[in-house]
Amino acid sequence: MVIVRLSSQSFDPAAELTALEGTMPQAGGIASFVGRVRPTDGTQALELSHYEPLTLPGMEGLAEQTLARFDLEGLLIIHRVGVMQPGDPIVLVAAGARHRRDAIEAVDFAMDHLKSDAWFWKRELRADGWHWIEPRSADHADLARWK
Amino acid sequence: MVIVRLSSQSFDPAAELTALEGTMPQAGGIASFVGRVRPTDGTQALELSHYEPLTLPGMEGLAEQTLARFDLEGLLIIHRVGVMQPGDPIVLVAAGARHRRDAIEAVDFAMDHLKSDAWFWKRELRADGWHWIEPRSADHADLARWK
Amino acid sequence: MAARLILLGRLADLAGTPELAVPLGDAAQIDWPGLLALLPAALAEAATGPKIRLALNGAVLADKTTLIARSGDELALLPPVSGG
Amino acid sequence: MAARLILLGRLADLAGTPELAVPLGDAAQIDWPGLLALLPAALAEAATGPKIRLALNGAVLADKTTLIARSGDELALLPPVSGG
Repeated sequence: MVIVRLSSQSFDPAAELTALEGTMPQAGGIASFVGRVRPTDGTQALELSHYEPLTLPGMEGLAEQTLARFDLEGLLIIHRVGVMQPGDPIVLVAAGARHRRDAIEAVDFAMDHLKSDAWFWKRELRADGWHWIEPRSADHADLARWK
Repeated sequence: MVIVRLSSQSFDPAAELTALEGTMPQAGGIASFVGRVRPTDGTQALELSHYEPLTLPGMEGLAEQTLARFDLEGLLIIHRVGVMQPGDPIVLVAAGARHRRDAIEAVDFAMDHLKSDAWFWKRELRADGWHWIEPRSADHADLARWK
Repeated sequence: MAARLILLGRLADLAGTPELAVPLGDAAQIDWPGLLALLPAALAEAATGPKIRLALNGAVLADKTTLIARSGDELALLPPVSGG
Repeated sequence: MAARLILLGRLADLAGTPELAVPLGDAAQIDWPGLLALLPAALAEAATGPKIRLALNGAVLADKTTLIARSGDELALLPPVSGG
């Protein structure tokens, strides 16, 4: 099963993962990645905004690319939007495959693209107010690995 | 937290993963991989045997190597032994890190080593009896990436 | 006769609003220089940066300077993204 | 005066047992050729293969032909592994 979702409310990564696993009996391996709001640097909250006409179609396009590139039995991409607190999940990517490296690389590929090639804008609330976050240069280097 | 376990009984990957997540508030990313018994090729059961004096110490050594190589907040390695049915989890590796690529690569690294460089012996029960499974050449190639 | 301009990320902060109306005038259309001329100076200056992209009705333009917008069109100014 | 030999994976199938007693005789120790001489022929032949490793008291020997085992020692013949 392929699931791509923008979520304006908190979600439970373990429950989503378990649900995905049930849909792909042939998947000998399931890889996943959960990104969460870190409580470091005095971050009090994190907000992700999106642009409706681009964001979900872009995620669906990324899912198609990921499925074309790796031999998968199932793929799940869930990304939060809105205001989140430290510890809240931001993103969950999971992939099931017959062979483990397809599953692991698919997650790696999708995460690199969500991080710096998907239509989200992130800002953090610190003691002195909101700060927009741009991708680190490492994020761009990670993305370039797949070109 | 670092957890390394040999399990002679079935385990619940989602519950283990959730428990690990709770122990590492600073981990902005958690990557995981679950390997399961595939119901393909007419496999009726799978048995993993181990050698007590080598297997768990070897897994602990692998955990140390993984922690030395990647910047992690926590690491979990659980491996089944005994007889399993199709769908049963065989192995769970999960790693939490401040940055996602440490988490993803740590899981990739640990899985490659568990697959062809840890003290387990695997056999499958098919209609015509038990068959010992040796690593595929792809598994050896995967392992060689880290040398 | 107007188009809408959606401002994303820090561009919304810069403009003090997430959305601006773009009056089209008698020509009933507007091009990129025309759009820039209507924007507050700080926003116009940011918009010309090479990292800022422009979408027209949900499609990102390969070259924002080729813009021609007509009545009812939705434009969006897109700063560098940051997800996950 | 004996050592134990643990057989793993397909070597246990080959021997028909997961464990063999290794009598040490008067010398109270045994080396690799001595061990091979005590094994059933099919097992001895398999054991000489380059992929089969030997552990002595829980430590894998870098070169199995250097084995010297004494009374109470635990030996293990280890075929290629396959986990995950």
